[in-house]
Amino acid sequence: MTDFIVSKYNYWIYVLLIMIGFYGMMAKNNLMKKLIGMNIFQWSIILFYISIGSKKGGSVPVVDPSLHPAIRALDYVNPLPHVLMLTAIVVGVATTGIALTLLILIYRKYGTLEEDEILEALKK
Amino acid sequence: MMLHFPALLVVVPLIMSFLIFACGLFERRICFPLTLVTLAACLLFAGGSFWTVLSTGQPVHYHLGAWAPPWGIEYVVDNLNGLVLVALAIVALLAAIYAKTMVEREIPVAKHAPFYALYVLQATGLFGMTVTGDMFNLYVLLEIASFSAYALIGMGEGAAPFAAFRYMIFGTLGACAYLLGVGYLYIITGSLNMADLQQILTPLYQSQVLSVGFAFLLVGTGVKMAYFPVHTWLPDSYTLAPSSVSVLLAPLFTKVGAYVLIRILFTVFDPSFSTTLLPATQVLGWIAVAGILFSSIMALAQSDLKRMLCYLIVTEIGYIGIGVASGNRLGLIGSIFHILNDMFMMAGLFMAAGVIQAHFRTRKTHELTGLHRKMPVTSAVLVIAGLSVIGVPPACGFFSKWYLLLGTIQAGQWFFMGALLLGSLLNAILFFRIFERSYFEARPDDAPHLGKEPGTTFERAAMSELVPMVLTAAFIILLGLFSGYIVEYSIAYAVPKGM
Amino acid sequence: MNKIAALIVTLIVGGVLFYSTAFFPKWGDPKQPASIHVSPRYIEMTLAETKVPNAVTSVLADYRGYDTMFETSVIFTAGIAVMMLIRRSR
Amino acid sequence: MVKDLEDVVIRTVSRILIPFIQIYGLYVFVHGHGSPGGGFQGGCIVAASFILLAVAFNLRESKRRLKERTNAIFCALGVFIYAGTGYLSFLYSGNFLDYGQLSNLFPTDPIKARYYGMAMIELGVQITVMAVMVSIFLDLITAGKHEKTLEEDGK
Repeated sequence: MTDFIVSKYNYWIYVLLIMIGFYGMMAKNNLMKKLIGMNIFQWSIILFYISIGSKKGGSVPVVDPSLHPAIRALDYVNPLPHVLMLTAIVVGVATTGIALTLLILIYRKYGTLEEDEILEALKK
Repeated sequence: MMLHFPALLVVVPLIMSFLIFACGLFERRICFPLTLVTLAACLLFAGGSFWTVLSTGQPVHYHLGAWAPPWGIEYVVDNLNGLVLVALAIVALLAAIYAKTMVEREIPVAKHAPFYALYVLQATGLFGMTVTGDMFNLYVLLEIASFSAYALIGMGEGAAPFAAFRYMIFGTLGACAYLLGVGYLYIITGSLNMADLQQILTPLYQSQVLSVGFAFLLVGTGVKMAYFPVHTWLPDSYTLAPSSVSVLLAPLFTKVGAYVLIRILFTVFDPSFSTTLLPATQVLGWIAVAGILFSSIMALAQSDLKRMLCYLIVTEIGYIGIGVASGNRLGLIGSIFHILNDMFMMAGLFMAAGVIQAHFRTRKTHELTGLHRKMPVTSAVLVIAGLSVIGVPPACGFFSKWYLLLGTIQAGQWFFMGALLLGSLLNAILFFRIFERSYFEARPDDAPHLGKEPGTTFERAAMSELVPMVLTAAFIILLGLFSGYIVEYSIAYAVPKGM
Repeated sequence: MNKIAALIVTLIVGGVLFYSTAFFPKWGDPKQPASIHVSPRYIEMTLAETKVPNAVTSVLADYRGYDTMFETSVIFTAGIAVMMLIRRSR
Repeated sequence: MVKDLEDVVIRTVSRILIPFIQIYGLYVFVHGHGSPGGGFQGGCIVAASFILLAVAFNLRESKRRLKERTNAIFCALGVFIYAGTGYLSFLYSGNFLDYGQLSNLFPTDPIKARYYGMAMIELGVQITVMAVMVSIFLDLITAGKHEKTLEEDGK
């Protein structure tokens, strides 16, 4: 049983992070806290992808030019998830940038970031 | 030169958006002509690549960076996305022509450069999502289309930033669900290319990881498609968006989401997987039934014309869901054809709503009395598009609903058929209420004929607004008349063999 | 009220994720599908095909360079979106 | 009194540090091929130097160094370089972004041309990331009130 847990502890942690982020996005009333929950959610998916790419005994995917013909894929970590996650990180940054801008606009218009207060203001 | 068209279709608007932004900083007036030129070029590229598919009968494969598929990224244009691409290009061009006077009216002058750049980036995202053959590339294009949508909606009046923020929360949730689904497929196959995935996945259909990944892909696409339970972001954001933006987003974004759903259900996964192994299409169908009833009734309850049309979009997506859920050849033909028709129908309706709001200063349906005397062309377009949504023969809506009905009958799903008919009935009530007001109720003379500010003259709708509307109405009729050819020569080949 | 609904939904999603994680290949296993299907070519051929020792850069800029172009466009979109939304204009 | 002292310390230190941050950013960018680095990381580090400039000194100082308009142009320029190298391969009827065709342009064999193609790509990414990070930062901290110059010329 312990081997079952230890052999996949990266994946257990990523699931916990997703639950925290997901709860933060759904339940929080303050819009800024929703945004923080969204960031946790995005970064847990990045952790998931990166832990797919790891190999036991694999080193940094910078290939050693000296042993050019005899490069074995086993010695190096899988580079593809790292490339995909560079894109996901950039998307996360862009999301946070636009979300903060919208929050400033909302605060400029309603003077609050609490969702229920904004909904009251909308009803009037 | 023709063989580069699939890549040019996405890359030309991308590079033009940078040019539009850079030149717009110096000379604001150059933005609109550049946007028109770009979208016209996109129409040429989309038509050209679809023509090569039709003439050769083979899907067009385009290797980006000259790398073979599982390693590099590949573009695939076949009968399914060729049609969607051409319809996207036409509606995007018409929406751009329509947006000229709307942008002058709604968007401050200093913001024209970024606005038009985001407008073209939105089109780039939609084209890229439709034409790509790589799952992760589709995610990146999805994000480009979504970011430009959030920003464009945030430009609206009143509570638009708040609506845009809620749309962003939902949209990011959907995009992350899609990314998680791609991750689950990647962890058990190791590949990202759609064609490659289909080969590797067939022996793996029993694995639990695959079914959870499939569920995440469906949830992610469902959010982008505004499928029933996760559609709540749509009414607020498209109603409060500037009318030039809602004319571009409303008809196109959800339909590309529907196309992605069909691509996942029938190209990445074997049709038998989603119909027999997992009751996915059954679940989709029953949710669609609930969605159609709920959103039709909600549309009836709306007094705001634009918000009513937003609920109509959710109903149309429900019809597409039922076509997919019936899981047979006729149903799928119906849903693909409905994606095409709905782009033009919704474009016509939202254009009419935008002109009414701009010139009649009101969106309340009960204030639209005597519309046809003041704005004959707009009310004519509203009638044609409305009849098409209801499903009256000359217009295209009838033919796609006809195939959807045949699909449900063949599949023996009587509740699905019931939902289709009831939905059409509720749409009929919806539209005849408006037609009756605009045509048969005379406008009392004492009522300020301009709504809020009495005394201002009633300037006629500009030509740049009327021409695209008339063209859209013409396309609705043409699609209806030539529906036989469209289905026979193109959509029939889009349906996978297994169905 | 919606806090309880959100908690229930989170627990359901968490349960589904825990269930599917149980069937994942072992973490860091060199034989897992992700490490044997597509990526060996990136590592072994990166010097032969692109003369770039850093496999991540060669995949980023060459094999999947098209993704990175759109990634840079995402950054550009965010930049002009912020510039458009937040500027006050008369 | 204390406030002035504090300013003096921060300003002199940052005045010394900023050039070295920029050089380090370029170092990370240039060594993208051989070691972990590249356009994104280098761009962020150079952007950090401009942000330090804006934080340590006042906004007018940083706007004097990097004007609003040139920053917006840099945003578009970087991505334009990236897409432009993609278009170059169309000249030699190669697929989009196929650097092998660049060997007709550069006097090298197709494989080395890929090396140079990637360097041009990373340059485009570096410029855009640097410009966008600075522009988002300046927009967010001033909440949109500093854009006088862009306003008038926009007419």
